[in-house]
Amino acid sequence: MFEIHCPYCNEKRPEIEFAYAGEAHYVRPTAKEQSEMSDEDWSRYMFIRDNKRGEHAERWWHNAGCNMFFNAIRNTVTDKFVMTYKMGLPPRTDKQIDAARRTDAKEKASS
Amino acid sequence: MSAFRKTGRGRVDASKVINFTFDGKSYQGVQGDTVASALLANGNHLMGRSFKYHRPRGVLGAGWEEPNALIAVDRGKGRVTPNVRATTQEIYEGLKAESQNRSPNLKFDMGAFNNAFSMFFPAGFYNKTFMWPKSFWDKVYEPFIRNMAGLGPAPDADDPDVYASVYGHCETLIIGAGPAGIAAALAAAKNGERIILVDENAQMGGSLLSTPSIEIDGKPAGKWLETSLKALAKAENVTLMTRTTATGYYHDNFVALAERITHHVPNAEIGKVREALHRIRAGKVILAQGGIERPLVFNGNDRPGVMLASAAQTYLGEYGVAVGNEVAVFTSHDSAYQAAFDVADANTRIAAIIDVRGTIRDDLIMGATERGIKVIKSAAITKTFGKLRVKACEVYEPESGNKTKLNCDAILMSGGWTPSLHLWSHSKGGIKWDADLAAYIPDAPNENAVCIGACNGDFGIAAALSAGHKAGGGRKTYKTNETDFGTGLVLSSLPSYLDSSKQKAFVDFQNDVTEKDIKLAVSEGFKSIEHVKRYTTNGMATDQGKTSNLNALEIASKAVGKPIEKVGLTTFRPPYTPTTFGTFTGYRDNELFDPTRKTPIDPWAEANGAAFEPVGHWRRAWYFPKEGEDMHAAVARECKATRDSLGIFDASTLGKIEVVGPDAAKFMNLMYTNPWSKLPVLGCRYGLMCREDGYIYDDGVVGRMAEDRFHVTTTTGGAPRVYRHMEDYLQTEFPELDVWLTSTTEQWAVIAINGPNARKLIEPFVEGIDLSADSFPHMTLREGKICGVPTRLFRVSFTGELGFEINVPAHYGRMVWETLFEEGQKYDICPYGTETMHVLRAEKGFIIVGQDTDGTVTAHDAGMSWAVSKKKRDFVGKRSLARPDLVAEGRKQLIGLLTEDSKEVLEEGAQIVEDPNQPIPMDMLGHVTSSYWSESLGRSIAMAVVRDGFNRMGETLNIPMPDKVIKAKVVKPVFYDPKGERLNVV
Amino acid sequence: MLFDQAIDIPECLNAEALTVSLMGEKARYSLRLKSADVSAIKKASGLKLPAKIMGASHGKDVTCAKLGPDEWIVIADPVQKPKLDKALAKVSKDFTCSVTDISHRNVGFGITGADAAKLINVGCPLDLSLEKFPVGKAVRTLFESASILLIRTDEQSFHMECWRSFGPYLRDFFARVVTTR
Amino acid sequence: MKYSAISLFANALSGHKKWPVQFPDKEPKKEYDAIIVGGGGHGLGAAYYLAKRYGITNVAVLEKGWIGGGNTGRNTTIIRSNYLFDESAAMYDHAVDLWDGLGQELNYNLMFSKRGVLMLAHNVHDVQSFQRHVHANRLNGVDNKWLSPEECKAFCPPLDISPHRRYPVMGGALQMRAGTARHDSVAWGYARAASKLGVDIIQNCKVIGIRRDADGAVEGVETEKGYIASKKIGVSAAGNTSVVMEMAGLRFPLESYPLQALVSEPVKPIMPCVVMSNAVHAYISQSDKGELVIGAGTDQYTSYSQRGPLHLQEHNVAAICEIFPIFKRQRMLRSWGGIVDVTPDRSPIVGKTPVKGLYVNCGWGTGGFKATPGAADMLAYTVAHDAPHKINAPFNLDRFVGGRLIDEAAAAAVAH
Repeated sequence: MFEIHCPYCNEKRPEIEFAYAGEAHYVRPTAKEQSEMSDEDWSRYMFIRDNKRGEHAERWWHNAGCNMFFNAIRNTVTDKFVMTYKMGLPPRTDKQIDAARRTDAKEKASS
Repeated sequence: MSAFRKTGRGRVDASKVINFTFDGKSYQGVQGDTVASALLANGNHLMGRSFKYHRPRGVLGAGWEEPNALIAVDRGKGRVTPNVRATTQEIYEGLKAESQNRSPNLKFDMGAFNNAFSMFFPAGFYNKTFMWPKSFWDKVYEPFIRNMAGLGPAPDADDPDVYASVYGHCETLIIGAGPAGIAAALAAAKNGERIILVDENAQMGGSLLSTPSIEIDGKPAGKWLETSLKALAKAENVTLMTRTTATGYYHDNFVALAERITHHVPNAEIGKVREALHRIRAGKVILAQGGIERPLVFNGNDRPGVMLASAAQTYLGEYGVAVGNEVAVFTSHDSAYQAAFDVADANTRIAAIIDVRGTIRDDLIMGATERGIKVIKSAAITKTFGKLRVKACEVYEPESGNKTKLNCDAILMSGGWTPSLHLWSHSKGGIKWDADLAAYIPDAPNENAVCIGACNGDFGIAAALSAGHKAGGGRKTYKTNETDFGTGLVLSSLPSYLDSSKQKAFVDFQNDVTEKDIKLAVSEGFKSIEHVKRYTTNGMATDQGKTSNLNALEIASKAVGKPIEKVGLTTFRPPYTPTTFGTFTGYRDNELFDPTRKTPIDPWAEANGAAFEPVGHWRRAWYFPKEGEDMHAAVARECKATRDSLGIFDASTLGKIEVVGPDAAKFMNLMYTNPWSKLPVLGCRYGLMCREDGYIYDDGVVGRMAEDRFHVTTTTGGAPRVYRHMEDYLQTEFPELDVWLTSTTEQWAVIAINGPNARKLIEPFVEGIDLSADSFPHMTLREGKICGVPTRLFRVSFTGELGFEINVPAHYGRMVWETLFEEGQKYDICPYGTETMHVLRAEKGFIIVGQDTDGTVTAHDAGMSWAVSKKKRDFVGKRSLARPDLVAEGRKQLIGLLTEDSKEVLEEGAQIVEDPNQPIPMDMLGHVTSSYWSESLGRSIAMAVVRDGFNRMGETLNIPMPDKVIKAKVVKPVFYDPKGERLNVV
Repeated sequence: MLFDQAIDIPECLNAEALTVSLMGEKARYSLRLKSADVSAIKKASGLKLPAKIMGASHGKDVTCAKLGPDEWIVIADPVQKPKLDKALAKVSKDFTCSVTDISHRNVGFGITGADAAKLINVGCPLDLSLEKFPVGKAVRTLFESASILLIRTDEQSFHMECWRSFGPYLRDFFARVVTTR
Repeated sequence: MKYSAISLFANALSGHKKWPVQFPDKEPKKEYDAIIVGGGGHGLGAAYYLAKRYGITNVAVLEKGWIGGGNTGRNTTIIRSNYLFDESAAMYDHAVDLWDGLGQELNYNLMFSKRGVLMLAHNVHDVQSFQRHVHANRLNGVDNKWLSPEECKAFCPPLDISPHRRYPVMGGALQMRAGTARHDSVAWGYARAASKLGVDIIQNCKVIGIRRDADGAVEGVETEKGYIASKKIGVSAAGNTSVVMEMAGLRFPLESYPLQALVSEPVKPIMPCVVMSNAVHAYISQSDKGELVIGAGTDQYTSYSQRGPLHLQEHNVAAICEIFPIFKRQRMLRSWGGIVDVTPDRSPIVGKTPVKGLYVNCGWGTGGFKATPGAADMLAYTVAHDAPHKINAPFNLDRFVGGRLIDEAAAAAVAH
């Protein structure tokens, strides 16, 4: 069972308090865009996902906790969370992710 | 005192005699014995039969690695535990043990005929035969194989024992209380943080328990152990757990500990916890699991009496039991010498030490000479003699070609040591091959964990102690008087003059996998260890290869001609040792497996004889049978009573969500297909919800309490997912909206009153609401009081009758229900359940989401286009409703069906076709979604989804049943009071 | 029987080292507020709304806990209800927020005694040591299959709430633990 | 060498030293008429059928690890075809037809055991849903019959049907032709038979790129063992399909989830059949060796780690003990994880892709093993004809655009 750092509670909480909510940063087309977009594009929005092998931007819901949705970078091969960040923040850059990875490693070393 | 018990040796209490039985025969052991040590003390080595060939077997080891000595422990009906290792089962007064996988008995086992024909059952033999004639597989071969299958007895009754599971936390979890683990705990204890030290055995101490001669910093090992454990027991921040196995190491230092609480207790009480699962989140994990000695793979190495050298050392040192009178030692590793010396010092004759190696450390030779032990160098055992117990062995010296027969009643073997990396491997820690040790050892960690002592390849007690102290944050280095643990030579095959095909050299003892099986697998092209393992079943027995994996790997890599790293290592997965299902279940059985949610009115329903049905986590009153009524009779009565006068129904399980905020209407517009902006305050509207795929997801009546406040209802089962669906969109797609959601499902008890007399019933109890038809029209709501408590009173109807849904604060629900029920006697009020509710709504053609729709039906398919706003620019699902296949002709559409024979009630789920005589597979137009006997109409009615249904009005379709074909006419799905006049009775 | 929570507490849950009691009637409100308004609303309502998430305040028979970044729960003695109804009605009129009466949605248990934390840890995965879960901490979390609100009111006592229909499940769970150990 | 009791006897006399290699480990040729990526049961089967049924024998199977090391060797070996929709029923029933007698055809005993699969209903809604299945199956020619609780008990004695359980048994749907098979043997049997027909089975040969010509059609694959040319590439890579498709610039409607399974210690025979329960999310059977084989649903998050969480194992076991309290004292011996690729409608994608010469067989989710021969045959047919067979035609990619989904789970719907 993972320990997931909730960016709103700002503490680590057990996985069972959370629900996985799919790939992050998927923006729903506006009404206008929807009316103009092809069926192909629409199905892409609905169904096509990265399903990345490696570091994956995804959403989690702290439903049995503070009830907030948030974003996370998790490595789908090691299952390690690199970082979590609040809903509405832009996608993390490689630089930010790398920094998070390093601080995480530091914490490990110090403990 | 039994023959092989050595007075003054071991840690057992010889003064406390304990009686137990094995296969019905009475034995005596002493306090502290295991079944294995007690049987050995009685000179009994034969304890089991192997899986495939049913070969007689004695103990191989003295602990959890044991593959041979499996017994069933019988505590009575439902309390028989199969496949227990005799080496780990502590004896208690009256213990009843049975051997396994033999018939009629252990000494004479019919199954052993497999052994006689073993040459025909090599690895993977089953792939190659049992194919002809085909029909024989089902009728002859498989039944035969299945009857041979299995080790221990299958359960004969439910297990009456109870189990527990709890969560725990600590800064440091130390697994294994041998010298390394204890030293780590001693050091770590100082910083005051929470420490848990666990050991799978009854006593902490590990190897120290069996090496009394060792001195640590000048103190006898026993004394050091005692004082150390005392100190730890005193420390408040330290928790000591014995008889507790760390079975699995999961993400982020989450470790499962299985504690055996009553396995060693005589007549353990039923109803008290037998085993407990401790789910521990640890800051740091220190693995001190030790190592496991490796058997030597030689012809006849499975004869009872042949065992690991360290096991004999343990039986002597810990239990004071000699494993024989005349013992031969066969080794390729220095450590066996110390074992031999211990045994010799206990006045057991050592027939000889047979060492595969040519050069041997002087101090070992000296130690042997001092004790008058003959050491035969560069030699190997090539045969063993004896049936149910080894009598002698043949020693072969390749250089001279000499073969000598050596009498012995036990053979101690040592092929070196394997660090226990099981939990390390669970944690996905890296491993690397150590050529000197000829074993895998830990590499980079994946979690905050460290391996110490033997499981890190640091053998010897002093090394373990010092490594432990370091891991615990200390820097003490310990000194002992132990003889250097030394090194060994790992050989995939030992010198022999025999043709390999003539040998029975076992690698996996329980599964009867021999050296030649592994070579066969490789020669047939199975070159990865995963393949070898699966093809030969090596390492897949209940000991999970603890003694066989590395030997198999050695043999395979030689046969493949690749270094071991290239052949790979099978990864370990939880559990470390077999773990009781009950332990994983914990408290969660029956009523605690899942909550059964009950409404405030449920106790009344129960008291009034309701039959219940489970819906989601809820239990709902299904119908209220009177004396001698079946469901159909009860439902018919309930329907009639409601339509004729008055029915009362508990609708409390309906999901409720309070949607509040200035943007509430905007949000509702996005979540539901209907328009909401123009719904007046205190107005109600039926709402239909889709997901982005455009299919019907949920529905329910929504009341507008205020400009900025909606009282949303959902289906009973749908409540949680509808709430999630809304929160998800609100937080991730529409965060700019000022609106909040609060689940109020359980705030309100909901009492539905239906029937011509509904208004008359509630009138006297209602305060502050004008109930007259004009000022309180259908599909509106009011706030006021009923029976003296606040209410949200909805005038809605799911039955077609005049109806009210009375929402009152839940804890008042029962009071209001009982008050109205009492008053209702005037009108022959009738409580009804979900089944009647379904019939009444079906008569009106109202759908049940999940029954009449199934996740592939759109609002248009359901004939509810009226509920889909054409004006709204956006709502969830709008775009998908425009996809080609969702607007295509000939979609399945919801219609009504009337059977030609009005008495005929269709089966729900029955399939509908045009031509009942067409060949199978038939072209199915759709299926019956709802079907009931309608008492009010005096005939059956049904709803169905049918391809192009709307254009088939009046058509007669066929429903082919196994025994007949039923004809039914397609009609509009409104069967009762199509004009809806009954809503308006005054 | 006017007020009925339909939960009885068995004898076994009334012991020296561990007592589980069912709380009587309470007034409960769920508040969803914009952070900018919180201080003003505190003034307007007189409620001691904690500023820190997972914080709780205990006034005279009124408890306020912050469960989410914009979510508070108010649990009060029923005598306070008329007053609170009035105050909060005004709040929801004057501010952009959500106030919802959930008085009857929940039931509350008092769990006290040396074994209180141990009992809760049977089904609650959180670390309940005083360092990690000090007096005054309030969280929404889980007890096995039930979503609970957990407030530490004292070193050895907790206030646990759950939705009404989960009450008997928790009660049965507690009883099973106590009677089988 | 033909496998039989006789050959077994003969080899025994020669000390089993003369058994030939079952599937020689080949080095790749420069070019093949067709390449199958993925050496599981599906991929090996596809290669076999290409050679056996569709006359294309110059075929290579490329496996990044060891054949049968993926989901083929990690599943609970359940075989059934009592699916609701015509499309699914046709696909899975084609598979079941092929399962029957496959051991003889391959001359490799797969231990296909028609012990019956019993799906339990625990509430009124389950009953409605399963009866709908039974009716639909009957008219589709798929055997599936409805049993009362007492009949369920009679068919599976260890089952607890007492009404006071948390999830009482209200009946069940039984398919008799369904059952289990020895999973590894399926891969090995196909591999051996395919090699015999000239197929090259190349292990430890990871595909790292897909080469396409000017018109975008595939012309070969880059692998750890170098470039291999072929104008037809069939991908059958289960959980890794997304990764391989990415190499051809295709993004697929797939997500890969971990799936847990476990076995108990072997005990004497007690479970006569396979039992599944959707309501508690668990299924169980007993292997020929005596182990209770237990499976459940997928984890909630996507992952390639094959590392299962404790709380899921707890739930799987608790769920089984809820319907089989008699097993509570048995012990878990081994647990493991697989990676299953799941489509939006949880039905597979078998057919052509937008890239010429690139074919795919994926998205089987938790249902892959039972479909092995059928899926393999359909992939082979599509590769051979550059067009789908009528059985796999509905399982195309376009359905996600048009909206004609095949959603068995949605049709099973949800409690009201």
